[in-house]
Amino acid sequence: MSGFNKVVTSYEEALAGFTDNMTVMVGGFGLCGIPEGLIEQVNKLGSTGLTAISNNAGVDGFGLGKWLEKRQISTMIGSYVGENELFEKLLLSGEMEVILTPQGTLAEKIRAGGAGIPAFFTATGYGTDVANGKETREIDGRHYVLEPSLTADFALVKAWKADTMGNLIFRKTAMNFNPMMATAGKITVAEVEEIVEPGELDPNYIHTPGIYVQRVIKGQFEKRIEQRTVKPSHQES
Amino acid sequence: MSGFNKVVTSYEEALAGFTDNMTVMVGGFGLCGIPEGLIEQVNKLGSTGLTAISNNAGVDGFGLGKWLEKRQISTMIGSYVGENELFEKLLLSGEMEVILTPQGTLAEKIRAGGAGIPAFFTATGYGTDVANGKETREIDGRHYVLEPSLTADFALVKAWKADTMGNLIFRKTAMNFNPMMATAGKITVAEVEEIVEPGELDPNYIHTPGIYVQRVIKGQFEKRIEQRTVKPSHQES
Amino acid sequence: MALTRDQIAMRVAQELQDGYYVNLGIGIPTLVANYIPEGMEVMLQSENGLLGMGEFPTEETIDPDLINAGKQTVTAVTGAAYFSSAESFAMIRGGHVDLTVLGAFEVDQEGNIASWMIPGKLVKGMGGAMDLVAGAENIIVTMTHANKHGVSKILKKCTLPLTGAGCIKRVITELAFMEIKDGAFHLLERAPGVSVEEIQALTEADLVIPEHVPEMKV
Amino acid sequence: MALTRDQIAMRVAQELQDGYYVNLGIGIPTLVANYIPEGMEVMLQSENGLLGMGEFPTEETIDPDLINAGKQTVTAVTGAAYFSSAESFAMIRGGHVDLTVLGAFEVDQEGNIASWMIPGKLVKGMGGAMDLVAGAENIIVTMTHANKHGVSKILKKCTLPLTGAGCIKRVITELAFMEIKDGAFHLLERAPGVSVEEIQALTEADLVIPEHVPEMKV
Repeated sequence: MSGFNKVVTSYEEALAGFTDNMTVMVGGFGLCGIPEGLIEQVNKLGSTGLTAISNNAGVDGFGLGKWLEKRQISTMIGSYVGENELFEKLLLSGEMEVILTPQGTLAEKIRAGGAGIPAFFTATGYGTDVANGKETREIDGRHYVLEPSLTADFALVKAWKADTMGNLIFRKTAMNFNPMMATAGKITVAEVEEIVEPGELDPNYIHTPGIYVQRVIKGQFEKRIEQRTVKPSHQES
Repeated sequence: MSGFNKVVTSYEEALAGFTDNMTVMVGGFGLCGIPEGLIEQVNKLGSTGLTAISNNAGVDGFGLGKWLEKRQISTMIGSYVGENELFEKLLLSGEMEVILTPQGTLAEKIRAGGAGIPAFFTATGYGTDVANGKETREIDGRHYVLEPSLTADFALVKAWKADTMGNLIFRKTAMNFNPMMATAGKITVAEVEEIVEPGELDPNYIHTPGIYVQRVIKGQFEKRIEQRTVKPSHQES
Repeated sequence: MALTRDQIAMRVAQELQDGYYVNLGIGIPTLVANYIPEGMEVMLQSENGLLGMGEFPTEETIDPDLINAGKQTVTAVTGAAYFSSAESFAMIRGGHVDLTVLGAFEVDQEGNIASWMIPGKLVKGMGGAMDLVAGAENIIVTMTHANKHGVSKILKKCTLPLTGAGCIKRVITELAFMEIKDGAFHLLERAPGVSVEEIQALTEADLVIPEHVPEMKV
Repeated sequence: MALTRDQIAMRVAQELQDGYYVNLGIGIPTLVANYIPEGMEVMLQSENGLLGMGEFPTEETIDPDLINAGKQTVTAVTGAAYFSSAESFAMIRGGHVDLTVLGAFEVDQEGNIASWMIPGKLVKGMGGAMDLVAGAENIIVTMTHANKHGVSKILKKCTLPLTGAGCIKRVITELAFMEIKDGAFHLLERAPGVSVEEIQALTEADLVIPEHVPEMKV
């Protein structure tokens, strides 16, 4: 038997069961740490009516920008979107609903969803439009907003390395939303740069234990850079 | 200047400012991963009226058992206590109040405290004595209890290694409550087995970033074992 | 004949599936680890921060930094992961553990469980038990059907302080394997050689008995 | 004369203390990193998951996996740590960041701040700004005192949708350093060569002016 071997070798298998109108979380901050191949596959599938939960919405022609092109997203939940022109059009035309959520609240809502916490209070957004229609409460002299948690049918995350059992490690700031999303998907698919055997990842430094991960696929990553900022090579300070 | 050098070399410095009637979190699960020297120092200080937040309460003569001997704790918040006889006496005589808290709720209350979440809903304890006097709510057909978060004046944690800037890593199951407590103390003191220079800990695998840690001290650890369970050495399965 | 502790564990082990993440409580549940079917892979979660608990160490490999939730020294299997208590209970509370097996003093036909406190005795605390029963979808309770005086612990309504409300669906005792639904216990299997009448006699709760009650295979 | 963007950053940098963990927003706040006083150590937090942000990389060391919250490629300093967005905002929301510097469209004398949305323009989102203003004890807002038409942005009441309510205490503009307390702006310092009258003229909010208003040292 191979109860804990979660490796799949095709994107079709990786997204088996993915259908229209699902809620899907997609890891990444901007284009950093996004599951490029899984995003591509959803694009190929052409699934529509999706609720996409992702901090950002990609750029024209890359990342979630591709889903926008195919009108696959009906509701977008993110903290900073609209780095592409198409986004604005879809928003203004009413083809897409956007639920803007403060970045930290978004991260915590996802963590809470994965951790079985249905709702929590946060000061973030109190007194702003974000609190509209939400319960607020004063606790020890400060004002808070009650935020419900988020879960998803699929969580598509990008990790650096996985072992075959789905234990994941992330690299540098490509971690971002990926670990929380991995906990919050009914089916979590991890697209990774390298798959190793169990035991090759130090159990003391696993970022995401395999219990949260249902499928692992090795991807190829373009890792496009949004803001290429450099200093001259000779400057050595 | 040495703005980020958090190393102190005496337990007096490590607990400078510690006074009677404070709330203090103490890391560890049973006797595994407890800050032995810091516990000893609080015992030496003789501070009384303490509210101690710790999963367990030590054993007779070791760990928090020492605080019990000196009647230092007025309120104990933990999930499983009374591994020592003295505990029972203090409880029955009313010298000490005990607030029993489910282990996962305790862990989450501490994490929430450190993360600026004043309260959250959890299903744990619904319909039990733990929910007495607490707000409950039905969300999507399940019942939940509202749990307020916990913070402390001092958090005393035990880590494996620290760098001088207070970045911490823990080892195996000696991690337990330590990382959350590190985030929830106004002053967090980490007693560690080894102090290294900044850069020696891989920034990708820091368990507790230094921002949470105010003081670091190198300790000596007895690491007493509560339940020494072994199989015969020759049994090789 | 009534099942032994080990036989109860054996019967529970038949409920395992390949690839299950399982949390085993102290006592009989711990024994389940000894009866994992040949070739089946199961990962044990220990709520103090370990996924992939292994067997006890030898005197040579004992490590005070590596214990289980019962504070026993243990080992970790290949592919294990260590994490904080918050992460551990995120797994439990979030419903990521496939099966939880734990003991109880009493269960009742509403799915309530009492397992942590006997008034008058020293209260040591619930540890992770309340989180486990509230978080797991799939729980099997192992317990004795009655106390030594023959007083049933399979009840219409628990008498002891609860560990969790409405969360228990399956119970295995030395006499029977029962399911709780629609406000009653349903007898699924009886221990080899134990009659339905014996079970009925020691069951205070409403017990639905189908025409044919198969014997457990242990 | 009104301060330049760099001079505003220089003035903010005087508020730094050795050992501060600091989050710098996009724009003028980012420039503060260039004016950290000699010998003082400050760690920069980037809310996408980095404590210890360094300068821009070279073409040789550029790493697409290492960016800041403005999505710019950066480096990490010795002693840095990477973590998830949840951990990052736990730091912010939990009040662990010593100083947050960010820009604004408007602030008002109740401590409200509007910085993320101008109705009629495309709404891109608040990113981490709402979390930062709600979580930080110590915030400095850098902004221009008025728009190009001379309309004040230092207001009795913000007109734009808020980023946070009652959370701002200190504001630095090209003209003045002000503190908000008791429902009014208090003029602490003026830009070199800028008169109190000029500041007053461009301030719509209630402005408390002490007898002596020192010039900033930049």
